[in-house]
Amino acid sequence: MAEPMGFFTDTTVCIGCKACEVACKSWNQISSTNGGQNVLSGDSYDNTRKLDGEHWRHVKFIEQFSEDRVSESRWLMMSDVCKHCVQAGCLEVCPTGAIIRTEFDTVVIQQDACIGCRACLPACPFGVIDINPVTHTAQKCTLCYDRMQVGMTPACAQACPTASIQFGPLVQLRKKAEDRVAQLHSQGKEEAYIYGDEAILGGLNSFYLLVDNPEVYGLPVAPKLPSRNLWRSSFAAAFGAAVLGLWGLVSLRTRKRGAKAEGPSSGDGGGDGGKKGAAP
Amino acid sequence: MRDVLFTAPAHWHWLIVVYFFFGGLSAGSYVLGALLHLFGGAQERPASRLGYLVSLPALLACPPLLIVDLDRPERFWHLFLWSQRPGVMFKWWSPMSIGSWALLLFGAFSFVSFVGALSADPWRPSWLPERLAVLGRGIWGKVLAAGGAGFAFFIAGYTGVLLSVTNRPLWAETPLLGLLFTASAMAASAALVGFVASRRGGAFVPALPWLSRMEHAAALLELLVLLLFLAWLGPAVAAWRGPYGVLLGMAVLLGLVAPLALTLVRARGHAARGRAARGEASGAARGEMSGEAPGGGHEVTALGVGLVLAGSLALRAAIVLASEALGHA
Amino acid sequence: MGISRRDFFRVSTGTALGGLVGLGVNLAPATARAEALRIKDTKAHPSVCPYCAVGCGTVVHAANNQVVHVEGDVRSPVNQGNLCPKGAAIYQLHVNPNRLTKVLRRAPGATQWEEWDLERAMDRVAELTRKTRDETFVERDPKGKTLNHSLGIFSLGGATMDNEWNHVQQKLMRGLGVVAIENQARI
Amino acid sequence: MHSDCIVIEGSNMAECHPVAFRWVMQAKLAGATVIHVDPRFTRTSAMADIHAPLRAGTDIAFLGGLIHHVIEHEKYFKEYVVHYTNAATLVRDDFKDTEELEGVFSGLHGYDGDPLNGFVGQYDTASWQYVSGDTGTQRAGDGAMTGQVSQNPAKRGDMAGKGPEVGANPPPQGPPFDGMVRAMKKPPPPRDETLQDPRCVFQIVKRHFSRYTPEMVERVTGCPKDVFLKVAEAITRNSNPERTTAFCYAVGWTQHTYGPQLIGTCAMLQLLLGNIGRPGGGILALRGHATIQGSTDIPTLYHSIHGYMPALSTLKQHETLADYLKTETLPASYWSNTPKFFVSYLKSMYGAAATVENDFGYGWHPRIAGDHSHLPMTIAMMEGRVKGMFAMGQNPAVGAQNARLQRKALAKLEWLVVKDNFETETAAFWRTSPEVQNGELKTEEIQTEVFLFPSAQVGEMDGSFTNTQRLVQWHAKAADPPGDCRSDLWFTVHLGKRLKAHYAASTLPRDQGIKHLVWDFDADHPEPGSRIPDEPDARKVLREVNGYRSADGRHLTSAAELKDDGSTTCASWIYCGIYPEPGKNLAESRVPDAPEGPQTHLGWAFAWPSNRRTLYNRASARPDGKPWSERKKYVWWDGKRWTGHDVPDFPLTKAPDAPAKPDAIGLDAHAGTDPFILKVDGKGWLFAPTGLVDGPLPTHYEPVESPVQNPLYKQQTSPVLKMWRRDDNVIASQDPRYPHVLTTYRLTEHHLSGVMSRWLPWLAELQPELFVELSPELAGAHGIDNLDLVRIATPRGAITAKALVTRRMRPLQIDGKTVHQVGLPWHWGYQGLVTGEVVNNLSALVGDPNVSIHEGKAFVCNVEKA
Repeated sequence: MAEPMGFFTDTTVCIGCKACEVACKSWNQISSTNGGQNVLSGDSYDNTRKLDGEHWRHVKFIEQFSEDRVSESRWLMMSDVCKHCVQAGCLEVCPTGAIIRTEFDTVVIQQDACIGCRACLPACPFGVIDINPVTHTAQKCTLCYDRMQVGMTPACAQACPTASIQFGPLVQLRKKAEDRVAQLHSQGKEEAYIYGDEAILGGLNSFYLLVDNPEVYGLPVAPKLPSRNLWRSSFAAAFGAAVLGLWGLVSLRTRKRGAKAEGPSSGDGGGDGGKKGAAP
Repeated sequence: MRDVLFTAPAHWHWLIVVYFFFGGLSAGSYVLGALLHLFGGAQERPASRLGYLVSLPALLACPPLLIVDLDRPERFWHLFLWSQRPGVMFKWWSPMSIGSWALLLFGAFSFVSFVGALSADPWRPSWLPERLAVLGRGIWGKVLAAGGAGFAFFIAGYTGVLLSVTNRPLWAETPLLGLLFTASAMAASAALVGFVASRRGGAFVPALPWLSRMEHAAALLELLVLLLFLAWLGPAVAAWRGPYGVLLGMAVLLGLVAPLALTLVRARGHAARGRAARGEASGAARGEMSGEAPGGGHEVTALGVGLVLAGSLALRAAIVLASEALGHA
Repeated sequence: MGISRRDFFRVSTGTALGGLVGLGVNLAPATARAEALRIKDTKAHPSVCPYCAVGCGTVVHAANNQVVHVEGDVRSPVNQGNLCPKGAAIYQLHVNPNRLTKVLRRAPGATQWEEWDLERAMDRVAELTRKTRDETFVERDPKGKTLNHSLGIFSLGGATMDNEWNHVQQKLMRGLGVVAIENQARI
Repeated sequence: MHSDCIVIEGSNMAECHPVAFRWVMQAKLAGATVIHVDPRFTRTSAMADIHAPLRAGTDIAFLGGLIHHVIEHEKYFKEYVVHYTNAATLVRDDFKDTEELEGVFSGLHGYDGDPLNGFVGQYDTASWQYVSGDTGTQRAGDGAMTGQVSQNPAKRGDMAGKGPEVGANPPPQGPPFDGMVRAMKKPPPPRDETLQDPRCVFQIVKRHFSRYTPEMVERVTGCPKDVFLKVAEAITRNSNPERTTAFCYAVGWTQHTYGPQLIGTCAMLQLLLGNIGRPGGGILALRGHATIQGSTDIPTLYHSIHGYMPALSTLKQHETLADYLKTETLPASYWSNTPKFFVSYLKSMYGAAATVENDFGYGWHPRIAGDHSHLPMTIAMMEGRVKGMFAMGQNPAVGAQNARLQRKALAKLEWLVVKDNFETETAAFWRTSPEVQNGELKTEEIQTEVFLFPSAQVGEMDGSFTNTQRLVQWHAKAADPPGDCRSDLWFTVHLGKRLKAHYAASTLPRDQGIKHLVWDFDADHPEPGSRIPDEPDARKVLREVNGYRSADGRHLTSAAELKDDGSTTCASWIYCGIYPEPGKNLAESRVPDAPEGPQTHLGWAFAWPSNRRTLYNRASARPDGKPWSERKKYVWWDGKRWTGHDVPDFPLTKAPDAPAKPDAIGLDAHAGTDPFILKVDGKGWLFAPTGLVDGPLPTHYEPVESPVQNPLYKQQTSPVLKMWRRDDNVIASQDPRYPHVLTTYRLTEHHLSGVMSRWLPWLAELQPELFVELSPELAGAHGIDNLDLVRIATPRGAITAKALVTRRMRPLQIDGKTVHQVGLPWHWGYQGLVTGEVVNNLSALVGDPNVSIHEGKAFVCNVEKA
């Protein structure tokens, strides 16, 4: 197996230019929202709104300004992408084996296998996957699997003008990220931290340097695998089945006993008629 | 903000809701048939067969719904076979994979039981050999019923588990949906089978009281689980502010409260009339003359089954669609 | 310390799930798959981004007289493979269903375009240019100073074209006597 | 990247030049301070250490404040200022500053020329001259014809220093012209290197900016005093032998009625701080089009011909070749070679027909007679004086000022040829423009014959672009264009062939220019596999630009080979050397430095002149030739010659202690300590005696449209700006109906008028609709919510846009009064995948007097909920 590869996205140097979004589309030949005829969102400069089947990269814009523009004036930007989780929810639930883990430890949806059942969409803790309206299959970032196989940098990382998106072997990226956090801390920016270390789903192969809470960037604080619910939900269902099954059994038995004990009563008169009717 | 709100909806809409509904009916009917078959007496055999007879038609609605809902329907077979190499595709930890297989296998059970039941039914079509009734008889029939009931319970519950094994709001926030859907399926099926039995009357009547009790038990369980579910969700129930809340209200009022109340009222009326009848001379004749169905107040009216079925559908719709509307839609 | 937490996670997930699988599903952590590279059979042509004046180096991949892909040139000291969103969209300048491929001509007073043959249109433009130039040419100003110019024709544009075009355009215009030559450099 | 402090002002660099911004971010990661001075909080501000807000159009006050701070606190780089600038040079006694004349300089009088030129006044610049060399004959107003458009301040005034140097000695009339140039030589002006003489430039500058205090800066610009002082502290801390500060600007500075003066203010500041010609210093102009530099060098601009030589003009002494050369040659400085450049240019025009006897065809060459730039030509079109128009890759129906007037002017044309990739707003003005929609124009009544030629795109043709750092890069043809799409070169070359055929037999004198025009660009062999066999050879064009020996066609290798006797043919002396031999087109060169190399990448493409990457880099060494510091080492004297990381911009063997030769011409007239080789005195100019028609020093004037009275002077606006007073070009200032400042700008996701972006789905979806940025304070006052439709009105018109209410916009306190700013990106039009109203419907036709650059950034407006 090749070395695990990934992205380190340093949001403190992201200028929100969206080159990553377009470079991704250009390489992967992805269509645009309504053929490009989109509508203004009114949410800062974000008009593509989210990661989905047509947007494998998405830049978020977060305006943080106090009324006086002095005590707080920040415009945070972040290029979001599939996290290529070490423990991947999408990979778990995919019923066709279309989603695979590659030799680079990345997660890829094989387009020729996907049936568009959409099980992976709600499974992803980050809401990364959606159906592409042209291919009608589930799509997300492949970390440019095809480019990686020939030693090329993924399109977005290559295009990124400020090296906010860095690509490379994870071991090196983690080191770079640590150094960058240390540098920011030494400059008094204590709020800088890494999102996506091993505490999160065993490590995100695409991880981020953030300067505010994850929710501010639209990221879950403690993302979980969907399979956490598999056993407990199944047990609950089985419990229900058992209760009702037993109840059925018991009530059938008691009815028989009760019927014998009570004997024919006026109320069961009709029942007798039924019995007769059912007799062969 | 809850972590589940950062996830994407599955675009599972009415096709899936309706599938959940029919899947539940099919499974529940089969379970009822099997319970009557396995543990009931001879007088309940017709009603047992009725369960099987209801199960298969309800099940037949499911595969088209599911396949049509796929974005690449022509590839549905990837659920069962590897698409890129020979081999069977099965992932037991993927609810959808296991659900697909369960549906396939349950379909086989349901089909055989259906044929067996139909062959023994007064309405047997002439082209169907009567001897096929053997499929539902004897130890073979019992084994079939037991196996089928297992799969049926699975089908009834896995749809809820499927929703739970995600990261979506409302779905993945409790482990109760499998249980809730199981109970709901049983309640709705009991009402449906009870209704058909009531309509056909005669030999199908003796099972009515038990079906009624099953319905009430399941409905009560459903109500309890639903309350637990809502309590568990806590402030997240705010998701039902709006149109999906109306659906949920309908599910509770129409599907649970109204039928229970209706039954209660009728049972009281029946009991009162029973007392009155006992005080008079020819009670039985009186009872028959009064137009009372012969189920002892356990017969199911069109209104009753309509309410329960609508409630069951509304419950699934309320849960599926309310979650779909949340998160980064 | 031989095994990192990461590996541990993978192994534990793999065995917890994979160990119990009975029906031939391969849960091995990695599945390699040969991907077809879009630019495998193309020729790479060094190029430059046509948008702003930073001059980012690009590579245009083409095959069979068709542009297949455009991306930043990693060798370029200007951009080292980086591009902005516009540069990253160069491909759609070339391959775009909205692109015109025929000469359109609108007759005076007409409400519709009509498609014209390229050579015919060129002849017509040459004729119009000659006519207007000859009609508006002034050799001397009222004081007798040499003018040799025509102010009846205005040539606008150039900053988005090639240097070579700029040379021939200003040369042709000045050869004809057209002096109202402008481009976006003033904008 | 080598800077220690980077000030971005008049530019939204992160948004408009993201890839250039990478170097800023790399410098920042290496510890540099990044400052953004801008009316809006943009994506650039988001990355900056300091964002200094200011009112649109008040940058001269801000920069003037910095100059005041630097001089007042003696933070200037003394040794640099004394030796490398004209700070010590003495100016005439009769010069009067704005401090004395309430906001105007000495020499102001009314304008009496053609009203089409638009001037509201003009200066006689005689009193602005140095104590000697002050012939002062150049009339103000001619500046618009001589001033160049280049946004590169390093060249500011370069060409212009010429006028006053013209001597009266009788010159010889033919080549060689050296004697004539020598006869024009003047002695250098007197200097006071103690900088104490009240007539010296330094003292004049000090007095001029004496009232630009931090308090005044706050009053005028609205930038809080403490923020301004933080900026001042950062740039002075980072400007010394060890450290350098760079400025980056774009059209936020140029597009004002005092645009060139604004650049000049920055150039002054950078000279005072010693940041010109040094690594990590300088002033970077960020230009907006792929070859906007190339189209200025190879000028499709009316006022200049190749290599920044002024266009032949009836407004100057240009009647004969000798007249022209006498007027335009600077005896001292590199411009002493003008005769060689110009004669070689004429040879490129007329070839063998250009002979000594006919002054190399000088008489055939057309002359300009006024301002023929875009603004007055629009008026001329409106008046029916222009009959035909080529709009080549430009879209004035959206991109030009007062676009309504522009479109109505298009309807007056007899014919219009548009060449573009899509059906632009300009091409479709007769059918989909708002004027047609609202009935002002009727399609059936528009008599314009319109052609729309589909274009080849960059990957479909050979050619070169010159980037904003003068780097000429070739792009190779990768595929044929589809259908009838043709390269732009194909169009013009084939049009030229048709026209030349028409005039081939003419004997009329007026037709001799076109008849003899050298027009040999056909490819020797059609490209194999191409559908287009008659595609011209772009390299043949480049060869003509580069130059060759007239006799045998051998390529020239450098401008030093040029002759003034017709033996060399060269269109552009500054591009000479780009194509030194057949098969060796340096624009195609693609050899970057290795990672451990000097990172000047001399093997990657070609930077004019002579592949030099930093101009005036002699200034990166001390007067004695040693580097200012080890950290900022770039070009230095090694004892025998100049050497370093770049091609030295200096005579290679001229020692640092070489004295200026009093009788010499050219660079010999400069000393070994004079780095600014294109300047007549070899110095950087803190005071511009020539070259600018609106003052030798920058002065804060209010934009033509402003909500406030100029707090600094009685004079409200530039006294010599260009304005066309018409009913369809009404101006309002300090008008209560239009209380807010309106500024326009661009976004990363779109390109200019949107032709190259609004038709591309990938870009269209990113910014799909026109919006107007408003502060919550302003929006609240008008009851406007986010995404509401808003009507924005100026005296020229009104448009609607969706509101984007954001605290990134902030109200400012100007002279005690709250001023709101309204922001509009201007990329939209009525054609394309995504459309929107044309923001330039709101802008006005007003311009700067030097180069006719329009005002694009500061107007007044009103807003209301639509």
